[in-house]
Amino acid sequence: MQAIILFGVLISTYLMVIAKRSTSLIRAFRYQSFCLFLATLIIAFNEKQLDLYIVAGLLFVIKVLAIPRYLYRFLNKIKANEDLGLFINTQLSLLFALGFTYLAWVFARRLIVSDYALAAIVPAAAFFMVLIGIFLMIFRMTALAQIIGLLAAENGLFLLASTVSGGMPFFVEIAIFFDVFVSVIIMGFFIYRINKLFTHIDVNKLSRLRG
Amino acid sequence: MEILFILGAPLILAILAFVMKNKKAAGIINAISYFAVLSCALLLLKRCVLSECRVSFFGFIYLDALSAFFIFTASVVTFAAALYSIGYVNKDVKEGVISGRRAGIYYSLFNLFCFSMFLVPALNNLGMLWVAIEMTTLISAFLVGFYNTKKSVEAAWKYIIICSVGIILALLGTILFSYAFAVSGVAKSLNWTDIAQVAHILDKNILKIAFIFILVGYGTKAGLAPMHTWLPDAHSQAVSPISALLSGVLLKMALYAILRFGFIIIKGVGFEYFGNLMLLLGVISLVISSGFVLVQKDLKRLLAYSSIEHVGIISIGFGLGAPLGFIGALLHIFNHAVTKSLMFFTAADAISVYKKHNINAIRGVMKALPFAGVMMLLGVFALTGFPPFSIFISEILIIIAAFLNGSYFVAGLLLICLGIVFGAFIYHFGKMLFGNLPKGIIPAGEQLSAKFAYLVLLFPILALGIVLVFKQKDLIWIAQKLFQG
Amino acid sequence: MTILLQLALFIGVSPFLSGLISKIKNNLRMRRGMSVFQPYYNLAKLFSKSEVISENASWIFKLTPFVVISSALTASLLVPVIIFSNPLVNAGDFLALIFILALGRFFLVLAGLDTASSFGGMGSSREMFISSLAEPALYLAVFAISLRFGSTSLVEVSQMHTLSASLIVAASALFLVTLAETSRIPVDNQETHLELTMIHEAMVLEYSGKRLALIELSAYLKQMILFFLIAGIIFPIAPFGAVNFTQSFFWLAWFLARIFIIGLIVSVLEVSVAKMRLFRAADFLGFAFVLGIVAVICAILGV
Amino acid sequence: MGSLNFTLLFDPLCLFFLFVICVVSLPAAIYSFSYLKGEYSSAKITLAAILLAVFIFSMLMVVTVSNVLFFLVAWEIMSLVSYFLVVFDTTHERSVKAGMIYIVMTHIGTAFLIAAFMIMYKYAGSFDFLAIKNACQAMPGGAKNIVFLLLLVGFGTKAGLVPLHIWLPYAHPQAPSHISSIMSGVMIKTAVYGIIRFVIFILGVHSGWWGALLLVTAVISSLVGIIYALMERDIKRLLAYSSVENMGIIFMGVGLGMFFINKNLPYLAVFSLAAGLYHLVNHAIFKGLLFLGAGCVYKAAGTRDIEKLGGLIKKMPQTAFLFLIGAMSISALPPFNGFVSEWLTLQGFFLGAHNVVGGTKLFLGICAALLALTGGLAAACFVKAFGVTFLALPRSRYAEEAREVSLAMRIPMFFLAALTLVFGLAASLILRLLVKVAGSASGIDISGMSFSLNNFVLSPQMGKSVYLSTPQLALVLAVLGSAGFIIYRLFAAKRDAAVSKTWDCGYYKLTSRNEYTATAFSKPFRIAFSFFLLPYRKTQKIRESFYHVKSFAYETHTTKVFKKYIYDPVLALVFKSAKSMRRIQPGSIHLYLAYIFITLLLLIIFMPKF
Repeated sequence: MQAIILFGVLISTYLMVIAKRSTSLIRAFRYQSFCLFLATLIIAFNEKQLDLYIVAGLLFVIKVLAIPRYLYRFLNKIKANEDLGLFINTQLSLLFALGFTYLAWVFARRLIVSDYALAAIVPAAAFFMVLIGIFLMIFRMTALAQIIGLLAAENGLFLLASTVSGGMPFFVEIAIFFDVFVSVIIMGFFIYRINKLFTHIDVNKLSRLRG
Repeated sequence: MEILFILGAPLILAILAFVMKNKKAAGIINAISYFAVLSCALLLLKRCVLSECRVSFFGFIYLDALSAFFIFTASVVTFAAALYSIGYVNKDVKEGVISGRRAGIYYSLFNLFCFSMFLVPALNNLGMLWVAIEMTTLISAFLVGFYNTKKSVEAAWKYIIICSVGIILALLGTILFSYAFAVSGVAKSLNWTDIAQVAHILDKNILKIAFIFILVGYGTKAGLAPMHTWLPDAHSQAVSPISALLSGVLLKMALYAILRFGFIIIKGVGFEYFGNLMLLLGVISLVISSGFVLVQKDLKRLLAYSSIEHVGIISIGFGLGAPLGFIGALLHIFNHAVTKSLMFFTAADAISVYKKHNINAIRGVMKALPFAGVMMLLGVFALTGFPPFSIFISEILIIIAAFLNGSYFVAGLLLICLGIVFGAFIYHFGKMLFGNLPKGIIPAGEQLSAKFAYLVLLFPILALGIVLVFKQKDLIWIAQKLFQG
Repeated sequence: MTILLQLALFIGVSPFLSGLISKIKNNLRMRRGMSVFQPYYNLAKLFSKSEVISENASWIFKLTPFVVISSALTASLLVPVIIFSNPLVNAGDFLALIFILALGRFFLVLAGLDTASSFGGMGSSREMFISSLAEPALYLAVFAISLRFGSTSLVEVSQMHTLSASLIVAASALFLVTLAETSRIPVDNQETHLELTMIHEAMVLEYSGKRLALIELSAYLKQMILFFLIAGIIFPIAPFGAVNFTQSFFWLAWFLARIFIIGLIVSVLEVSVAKMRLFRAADFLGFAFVLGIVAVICAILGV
Repeated sequence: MGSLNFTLLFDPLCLFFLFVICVVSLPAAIYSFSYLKGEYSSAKITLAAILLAVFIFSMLMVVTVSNVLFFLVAWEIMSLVSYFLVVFDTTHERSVKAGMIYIVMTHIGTAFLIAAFMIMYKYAGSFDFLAIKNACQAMPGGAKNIVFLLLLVGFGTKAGLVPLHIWLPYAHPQAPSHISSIMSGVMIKTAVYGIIRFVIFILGVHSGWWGALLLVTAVISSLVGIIYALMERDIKRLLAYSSVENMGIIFMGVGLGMFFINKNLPYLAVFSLAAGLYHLVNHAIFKGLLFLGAGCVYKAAGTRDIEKLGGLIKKMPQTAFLFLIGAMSISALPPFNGFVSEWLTLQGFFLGAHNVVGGTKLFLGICAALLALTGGLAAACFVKAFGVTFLALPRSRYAEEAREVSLAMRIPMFFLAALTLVFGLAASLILRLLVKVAGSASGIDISGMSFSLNNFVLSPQMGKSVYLSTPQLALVLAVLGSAGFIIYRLFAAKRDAAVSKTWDCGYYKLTSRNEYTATAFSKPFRIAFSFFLLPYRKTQKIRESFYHVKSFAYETHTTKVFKKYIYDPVLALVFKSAKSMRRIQPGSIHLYLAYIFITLLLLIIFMPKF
C-alpha cells in the first residue's frame, strides 16, 4: 500500500520535472500533495492517533485544495505567460531527476540507521522531493515555479518528518502548516506586484541589484 | 515575567498602531514602550545571568543567559529603531512618499517584526524556533518591499525566496536532529533542553549531516557567504530603520539558532567539527565581503556587505572556540548590532538629504548634517575596530583567540581583511563626509528623535569599549554564565 | 699662546701657499706669472677699499664673511701643528673639523642666494652639489684612516707613524675631495672670468672690499688646512720633536715643506687636466668614493 | 587571559619620552592659539584645542602604559586623533586624501603590531610588559625573528621608514602647522619608543641581522627621505620628507645599538643607543621649530610653495632668524644640537668598526659614509629651503604682502631655538643622562662606563684623545668671528659701504624672475640622482606664429618610485580582484539558489574532512 503511494509521489514529482507550463506544474503539485495526504492517512490509521488525522486533514485542505486553487486563480488574474521558462529542457531535466533519485537513495541509505535496507525507501523519496524542489527553483525562470519548488521541497520534508521521527510535535506541525500557507500567500502577493511593476513574472530578468 | 511583557508589548503596539489615527503619537508611544521593553530586557539579562535558567509554559519557553543576551541586544536596537522611526516616518509622510495609512501599516509591521525577533531566542522547541525565524522573514519581506519600487520588490522577492530555501534546509536539519533524538530511543520531543541533555549519546553521523543542513539553512539567513546573496539587496532596499534591524538583530537571531544547534553538536560530536565549519564559512564571508566593500558604489549596500563581514568575524569567533573566541563573538554580536544600526541611521539621514544611494553623489555630509555627520564618522571608526569603541575589544579578543589557537592563517587573513575593509571605509566615507556640498543640496534640519537614537546607540559602544578594557575578569565570568546551558 | 702662534702661522702662510700654486702653474704654462706674494697684495688692497653691497642683500650677506672666517680659523686651530698637539685639544676631532668647515660653507652658500643674482644662486647650488657629493668619499677616507689609528683624533693622525697602503689610498681619496673643496680644476676653476663656469667665485661675486678679503682669506686657510691633513698622513716623518728653538724651526720648515709639496702636486695636476662638466664632477667624486672603499678594504686587510 | 591592571611605567625610557613629548607639545600648543585665530570659526578652534589635548594625552599614554593591550589602545587613539587633525581642514580634497592615506597606512602598521603582540601574548599568557619580557627568554628563535619583523614593519610604518613612508609627506603638511610639528617632532618618535621597548627591552636582541637590517633600512630611509626633500618645493612637505631622513638617522643609532648588543659590546651599544636618543630629542626640537616656522610663513604669506616666496627675511626678520637656527641645527652645524647627535652617531660607526672584524668594518664604513652623504644633502636641502623662502626678492604678491607674525607665535619658537643651542652646548651633560636611559632600556649596567670627561667635553673613546667640546667650539667661533668683525670695523670706520644694484652683466633691470628658483637649485641633484628620481619634463609652447613663441611653460617632475612601483601595483591588484569578485553577484536569483545548493553539496561531500 505504502509502496503504491510512494510510487504516486515519485510519479507526480517526475511530472513536475517535465512540466513546461504553469498549470501542469500546479496540477503535478496537487497530485503530489494528494499522495502525501494518503500516506499520512495510512500512518494515522496505523497509529490510531487523533492528531495525525487532523494533520492529514489540514494537509488535504491546504495543499490539495487551497493552495492550488489560489495559484490557479492567481494565474488567471495576472494573465501571465503560461510558459515556465526552462533553463534546461525537459529531457535533460529528467536525466537530472534520475540522478537525484539515485543520490537521494544513497544519501538516505547512509543516513538511516536500520537493519532493514528498505527502511530508507521513504526517506529517500522525501530527499528526492526536496532535491527536485530546489532543482525547480534553480532551473525554472518564473516566480511561480519557485513557489511550487518551495512547496514541493516542503512536502518532502513533511514526508521525512512523518516517517523518520514519527512526525513533529502536533502544535509544531500546525504552526508549520500555517506558516507555509501564509508564505504562499505572501509570495503570491509579491508575484502580483512583480507582475504589476515589471509586466512579467520571469524572475530571471530581475537583475537590477547586482554586485 | 519580564518575557511576557517583552513579547506582549509589540503585539499590542502592532494593533494599536494599526487603529490609531495620529501616527506621530503612535510613533512616540512606540518609542516609549520600547524603552520599557529595553528595561525589562535588562532586568531579564540580570536575572538570567545571576540566577539559574528557566523553563516555563510547559517547556515552551526557555530562557537562559544566552537567550537573555540576545533579547537584550535586540531590545537595544529596536528601541533605537523605534526612536529613529518617529522622525523618519514623519518626514516620509510629510514629503508624501508614503500615506498616513501606510505609516500605520509600517508601525504595525515594525512591531510584528520585533515580536518575531524577540520570540526567537525565547523558544525552547526547535520546530517553533524554525517557525519563528520563518515568520521574521515573512514579515520583514513586506518591510523590504515597502516602497513598492521595482528595486525594492525585486529585493523583497529575492529575500523571501532565498531565505525560504535556506529555511527549508534548516527544517530538514531540524528534522534530522529530531530523527537522531528519536533513534536514540528517548521520548519524542523537539525541545532543545531535552535534546541537549542526551546529546552525547546521539548518533554522530546523523548529527553531523544535520548540522550541515542547519548551518547552510540558518546560515543563509545569517548572511554567511556564499549564501549571503539576498542580504545586500534586502538591506539596501528596506526602510532604513528596518535595515538596522535586519542587520543588527535578524542576522544575529539566525546565528542564535545555529549556536543552539551548535551546542548539541559540540556535546555530541565534539568541538572541532563545529569549529571548523564555522571557521570555513566565516573566512569565506570575510574574504568575499571585504572585496565587495572595496568596490561598492551604493551606500547601503556597502553597509550590508560590512554586515556580512562582521557576521564572518562572529562566525570565526565561534569557530575558534572557548573561551576567548566565544566571548569575543558574543560581544561582537552586540557591538555590531549597535554600531551597524548607528551607521544605517546616519546613512539613512544622508540619503534623505541627497536623495541618492550612490556614494559618488554624497559629498560633504559634515556640512549638510553636522550631528549625523559626526556620528557617522565615529561610527566608521567604531565599526572598523578603533578604540575606544567596543568593537575593538571584541575583535581583539577574537584575534587573540586565533593566535592562541594557533590558527595563524585565520588570524592573518582576519588582519588583512580588516585592513582592507578599513581602507575601503575610510576611502568611501572620507569622500562622503568631507568636502563641499554638491550644488542644489540644501542642508536640512536634523530630527530630534534621530539625535536621541544616535546617542542611545553611541552610549553602549563607547561605555563598553571603555569599561571592558578594565573589566576583563567580569567579562569572563559573564561569558561562563552564558554558556552554562 | 700656542693659539695665537698657530693662528699667525696659518694666516701668514696660507696666502703664500695660494700664491705659490699660482706661480708654479703659470711657470708650468711657460708664463711668467704673478709674484708669489700677490695674494697678500690682493688682501691688502681689498682691505683698503670700500665696499659695494647689493640693495637686495640682507643681514645674512653682511654676516657671512665673519662666520666664514671664524669657521676657517677655528678649523685651523683644530689641526695639530706646533707641538704635536692642537691648541684646542679637547674641542674636537677630524669629524668636528669637517663640520666646522661646513658651517662656513653653509653661510657662504646662503650669501650667494641672498643677492637675488642668478649667478649667486647658480654658484650656491653647484657648491652644495659638489660638497655634498664629496661627503661620502671624505668620510670613507677618514674612516679608513681612523681604522688605522684606532680613532678619529687628529692628534693621533699627526703623530709619527708608518706608512701603509690604506693610508696612501685614503690620502688620495682625501686629495680628490680636497680638489673639489678648494675649487680646483678639474671640478672648479679659480681663475675663470666667465660667470657661467664659476662655482665658488660665482657665490662670492657680490662681495667686494673688506668682506671679500675675509672670504678670500678663509678660502686660503681652508686650503692650507686640507693640504696639511693630507701631508700629515702621507709624510709622517718628522725629523725630531720640538725641543729647542732650532729644532722647532726645522720642524716648522718641514711642516711647510710638505704642504708645499702637496701644493706642487696640485698645481701640476691643474695644468695637466681639463675642467670637467659639472655633472661629470659626480663621477669624479664617485671615483673618490671608490678609492675610499679601497682604502677601507686595505685597512681591513691590514696593509 | 590573566588580569589586567592599569599601571603606568616610569622607567628612564618613559621619562625620556615624556620629556620629548612635553618639550615640543607645549610650545606647539601655545603657538596654536594665535595660529588658528582668524583661520577657523571659534567652535572649530575649540575643537582643535580639545583634539590637541587628547592627542598629547594619548601620546603620553603610549609611552607610559605597562601593558600591551593598553599600549594598543593608546596607540590607536593616537592615530585616530591625529587623523582627525590631519583632516581638520575638511574643505580641502587634499586633506581628506592625505588623511586617508595616513590612517590606512597606520592601520596596516597596527595590524602588524597586533600580530606581533599576539604572538608575544601566546608565549607569555599575559599582556604585562615584564611578564612578556620574562617569557620571551623561553621563546624559540624563529618566533622571535617573526615578532621582530612584524614589529619592524608595524613601527616602521609609523616612523616613516622607507618604503613605508608614503603617508608621511601627505599627512604632515596637511595638518595645521602646530600639529605637523607635533606629528613630525613627537608622534613618529613613539615608533622609536616601540622599537626600543619591544625589541630591545622586551624581546632582547636575538640575532645579529636584526640590527643590520634596521641599519640598512635606516640608511635607505635617510637617503631617500633627503633626496625627496631636496626635490620638494612645498615647504611643509620638504620638512616632512626631512623627517623621514631624520628618523633614518635615529634608527641608525638604534640599529647600531642592537647590532652591538648582539655582538656583546655593551659600551658601544649604550653609546649608539644614546646617540640615537640624542638625535631623537634634537630632531623633535628643531623639526618642531622648523614646522612652526613654516606655519608662520604659511600664515603670513598664504602659500607653502617656496617658488612663490622669497625675500621674507626683510618682512619677517625674527621668523627668518628662528628658521635659520632650525635649518642650521638640522644641517648639523656646530655648535647646535644636530651637530652633536650626528657626531655621536658617526662616532658610533667609527668606534664600532674598531671592535668588529672583516667585512663588517666595511659595512659600518659605508653606512657612515652614506650618513655623511645624507648630512651633506640635508645641508643642501635646508640651504634651499631657507635661501629660497627667506632670501633675495619676493617672487610673488604673496611674499610681498607678508608681515611678521604675532609675538605669541614667535615666543614658542624662541623657546625651541634656545633649546637647540642648549642641547648643543650642554652635550656632555645630556649624554650622561641619555646613557642612563639607554642603559636601562637595554638592560646593560652602565656604572663602570664613562662617556664624558667633564661637564664640557665628550669623549666616546677612553684612552684615545677623541674629544668634542661644543662650548669650546662655540666660544672659539664666537671669539674669532667677533675678532674678525672688530678688525673689519677698524678698517671700515672711515667710509661706509655703498649700497647698489646687484651685478647683472649689464642687463638694465633685475627682477625676481632672474633669481635662481628652488627647482633650479636642486637640478644638479636631480640629474645626479636621476636613476632613482626618474625625472621627466613637460613643456608647452603657445605660439603666435611659427616663428614667434608667445609663452613657454616648462615643468619638471620626479617619479615617486615607491608609489609607482610598489603601492600602485598592489592597490591595482587588490581593486582588480575585488572588481572581478563582483561578478559572482550578477543579480540572478537562480544563480544565488545554486550557490546555496552547491555549498550544501560540497559541505556534505567533504564532511569527513571537518
